[in-house]
Amino acid sequence: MIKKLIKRIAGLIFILVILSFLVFLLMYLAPGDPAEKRLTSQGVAVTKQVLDAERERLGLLKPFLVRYAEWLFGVVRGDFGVSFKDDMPVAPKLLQGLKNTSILALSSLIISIVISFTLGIVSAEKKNGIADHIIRVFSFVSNSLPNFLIAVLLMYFLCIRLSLFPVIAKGDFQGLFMPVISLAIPMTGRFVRQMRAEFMAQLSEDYVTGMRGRGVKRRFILFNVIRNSLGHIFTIVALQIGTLMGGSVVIESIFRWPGIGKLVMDSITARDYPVIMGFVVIMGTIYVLINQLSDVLCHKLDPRTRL
Amino acid sequence: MKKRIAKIKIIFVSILALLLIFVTCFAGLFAHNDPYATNALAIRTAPCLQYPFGTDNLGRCVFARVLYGGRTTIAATFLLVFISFVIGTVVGMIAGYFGGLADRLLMRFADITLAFPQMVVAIAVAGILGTGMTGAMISLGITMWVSFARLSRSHTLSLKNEGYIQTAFFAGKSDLYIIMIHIFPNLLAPVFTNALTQIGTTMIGLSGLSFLGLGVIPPKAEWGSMISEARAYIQIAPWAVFYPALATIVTIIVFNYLGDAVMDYREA
Amino acid sequence: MGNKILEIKNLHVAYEEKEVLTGIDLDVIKGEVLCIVGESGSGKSTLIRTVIKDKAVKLIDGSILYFGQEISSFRERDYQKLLGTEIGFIQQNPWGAFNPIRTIEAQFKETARSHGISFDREKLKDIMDTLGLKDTSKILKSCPYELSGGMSQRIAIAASFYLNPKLLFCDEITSALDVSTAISVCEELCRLKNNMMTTIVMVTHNLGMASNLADRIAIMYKGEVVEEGKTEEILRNPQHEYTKRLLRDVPGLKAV
Amino acid sequence: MEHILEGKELNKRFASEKGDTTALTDVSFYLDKGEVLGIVGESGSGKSTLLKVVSGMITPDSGDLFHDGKKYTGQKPRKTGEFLQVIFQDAKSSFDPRMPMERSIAEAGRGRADRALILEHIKKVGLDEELLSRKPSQLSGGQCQRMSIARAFYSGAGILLCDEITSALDVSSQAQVVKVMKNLKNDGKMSALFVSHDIALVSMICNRIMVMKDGRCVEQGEIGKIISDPQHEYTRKLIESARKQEIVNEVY
Repeated sequence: MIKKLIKRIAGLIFILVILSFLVFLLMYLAPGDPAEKRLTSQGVAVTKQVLDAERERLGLLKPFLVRYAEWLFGVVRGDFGVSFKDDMPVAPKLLQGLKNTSILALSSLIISIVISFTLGIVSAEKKNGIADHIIRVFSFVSNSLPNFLIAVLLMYFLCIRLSLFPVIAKGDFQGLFMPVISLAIPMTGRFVRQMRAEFMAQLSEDYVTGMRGRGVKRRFILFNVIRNSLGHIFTIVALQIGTLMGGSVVIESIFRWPGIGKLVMDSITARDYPVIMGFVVIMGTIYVLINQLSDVLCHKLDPRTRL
Repeated sequence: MKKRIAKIKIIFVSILALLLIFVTCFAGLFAHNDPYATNALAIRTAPCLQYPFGTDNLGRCVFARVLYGGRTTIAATFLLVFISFVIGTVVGMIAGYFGGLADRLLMRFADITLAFPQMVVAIAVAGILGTGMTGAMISLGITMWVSFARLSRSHTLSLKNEGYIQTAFFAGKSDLYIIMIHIFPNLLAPVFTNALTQIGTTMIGLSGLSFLGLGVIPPKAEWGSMISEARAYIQIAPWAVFYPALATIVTIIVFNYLGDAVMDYREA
Repeated sequence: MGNKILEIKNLHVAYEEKEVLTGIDLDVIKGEVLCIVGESGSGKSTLIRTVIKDKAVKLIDGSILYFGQEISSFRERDYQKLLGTEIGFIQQNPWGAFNPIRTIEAQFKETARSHGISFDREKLKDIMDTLGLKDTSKILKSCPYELSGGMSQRIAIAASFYLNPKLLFCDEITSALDVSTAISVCEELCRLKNNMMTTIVMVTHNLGMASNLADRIAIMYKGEVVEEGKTEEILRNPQHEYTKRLLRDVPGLKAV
Repeated sequence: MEHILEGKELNKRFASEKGDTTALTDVSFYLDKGEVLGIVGESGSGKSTLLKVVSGMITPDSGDLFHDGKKYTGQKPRKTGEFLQVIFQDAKSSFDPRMPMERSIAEAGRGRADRALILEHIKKVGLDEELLSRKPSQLSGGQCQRMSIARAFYSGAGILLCDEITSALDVSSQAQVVKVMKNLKNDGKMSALFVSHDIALVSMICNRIMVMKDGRCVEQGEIGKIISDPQHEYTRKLIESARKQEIVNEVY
């Protein structure tokens, strides 16, 4: 067991290194010169001399592998480098952004899970009933809505038409409401579908028939069904974290929420490579860790699944 | 019975889907205005006879832009799904059938790509590549073909254990024959169903990237970027947001429903 | 006769929108072992599922009387109390009786609580002994997925008898087991049946096994009972063509 | 005379989660022309593994296989298919669901196309020519299984390896398959290994049987002798179980 975990973690580190290398390589090959971007944004007249000096200063003239190695060693020590845009260290920026993003992401995740868990059980237990049909239509439609659309439409109706909320989000509850809802709606749609399917699969297992045949009370049967679904539900949630991360980039940009997603969008326009790299590595690490954790949890909850 | 209902559903939604494709493909037949012609005299005009969906803040016809934009979105989605489908199926089939080094390489690569959130990678890659729709497609394609490869690999593995494949071995048939005559036709249906269900997701992804400014390069019409542009003056001209939004929602719903219907049919 | 425990009259039943049982008339007499023999698709399992009111099964017409009382007249809650304590049910899948990933003890307790009785370890131990299950406390602590098929099926039988039902339905309970295990499970089942005065309805495709166990046999074919009667009569003097064919087709030990 | 098929001291181990499991330990057997050898055992006895080893689907760790005295250890199904054919438990999945039966059967012909021969074999297994244009889903399990016997014969291979070929079938379909096997055996053209868990069934078809348990052969010999006088305790148990599943009837 412990041996397996160590093996897994080693594999993860390997995967992270490979991915960061690929992203680094891509940046190296991609068009667009950060030095030039920076100079023009500062209003400096760009001449060959100034440009070269700036490139030298940013370390862009060193060979590719040296740059990557330097960056990698930095990251291991928790140093994500210095922003090309304003010469500030990247790590605190990312951390601050991550904090804000977590507030947003966790709130919408919790709301989604609570709603979809309930709806999923109701829907699966009363299969083909009225409630089931309504829930299915709801989950199908909300699953088909891109979150940027929900955000824009919510903004129009709630902020402009009804003036219930401010257009630009502040860090308070009011400001949190709309971004959270925009993220939660499509996610809830997906969760409901998957959880319903999982509950239905459990309900059609032989042990449910067996318990019914032995006259076990409905609430005990339901308890067993939920207990056995938990493992898969963790996996379902963990896999959605990725979509949530992508979605929060969009939502943060729309609502100007000072999270890591907005940070990375600003950095993309500025060709601020250290920030983009940091973003990819941090998001990747979180995602990978959560999925590993869910695997372990899944194995703990259902020992039949292999680790 | 269930199968019949599912079949009727499929036919119905397929007609809708074909209609959508037809309208956007032959946008010129339906839209009389040039989607790129600006008109300083008709800025932000409300929907009227000449501009059924109104105009945007450059005086361009929203109706024409929605139709032409649909062409961009739908064509890009289909192309991306198709390319991923072809590459993924072939690679997955070969890896699953022959096993060995090719298989291990594929699985390693799949592990790596799937270990990362798709949209995060896509945003980073599209942001770095920054070459319009192609960049957005590449950034989504990097991870998408892997899902096809994994699916067709797992189907190939289970098909390989079927009696008729084993019997074909005993009949002395070549690998190429077994792959082309037995494996490919039998794996096509499930992988194709997966392709159908991917269309909606891909559309959401592509228009999301465009919305962020990582997709098409303006002034090219595309729903996501149209919504993003018009968002700034939504108070004055909400139609410039609503109609592309409506088009996006309808299209995604139709294709998602098609995917669901086909899945129901196969399970019934 | 007043000793009918179950009367099935003109039963028409649909399973997943298809009519599977087309007019079944069958009585179960107190204290007997009735074997319902048929091949796949004959509707024999659907018959049992109708009695336990499985949700996938839909009653179209006819009636089932348990001690003279129509079972469809029971409310769901009352019938749930009846299942287990009055009418028991064991499935083909040996792991089908219990949640595979929870301990057997927890599930025994749930069963007992559902019927408002306390969990009596000694009583269970007696039953398990009869079934050849030695280490009761160890078994109670394990989860079904860790146990073999034969063991799991024995525990399922123990669970049924623990509630002491008057009527026990067994749906192909040995066909997922190895031959030698199947035989001993059958023998233990009979021993328990005699100890506890249970009536058993056993569904099987195996006419050979039925002939060894049954007091009476009912032959099912395409949704109908084509023949029923005392075991010896059916074997010695089959009336229906299908029964004759079935008797001829069962392989017997022969030296070529 | 050379045995048509012979295996000597076959061993096979599988690596699994809980360490190695032994599937076969020192199993030897022989099969003469025109003879049917039954291999009996319960689940996990290694009987199916033995069949896979003999057919070439898996290579034994040690031991040798001979066909007509010639060693063929390590040969893959493409090669072994020239003299032996396997018939699987799941008859339906033995045919490509998308192909009509005739095409599937013709495929086994190793390049030769002889419709008359196909028809002849179809008749021999008691099936109608009209079924050849159908797909496997339109046939019953028993019909499919007889089709696969016909296909095996059409391939020109003289040896059949049957892996629980009736255990997924109903009693009446099983009886038909058994009848076909008996007829073919009486023709004298078929040599076969017949793997089954049902000793009664095996006794109806085979000349000799081999009883397997935990990857070992516990007893081997003439069927009549083994049934009337089993030496090994496990064999005795199997026979006793089978007796208890026989129809108790004086008339039959």
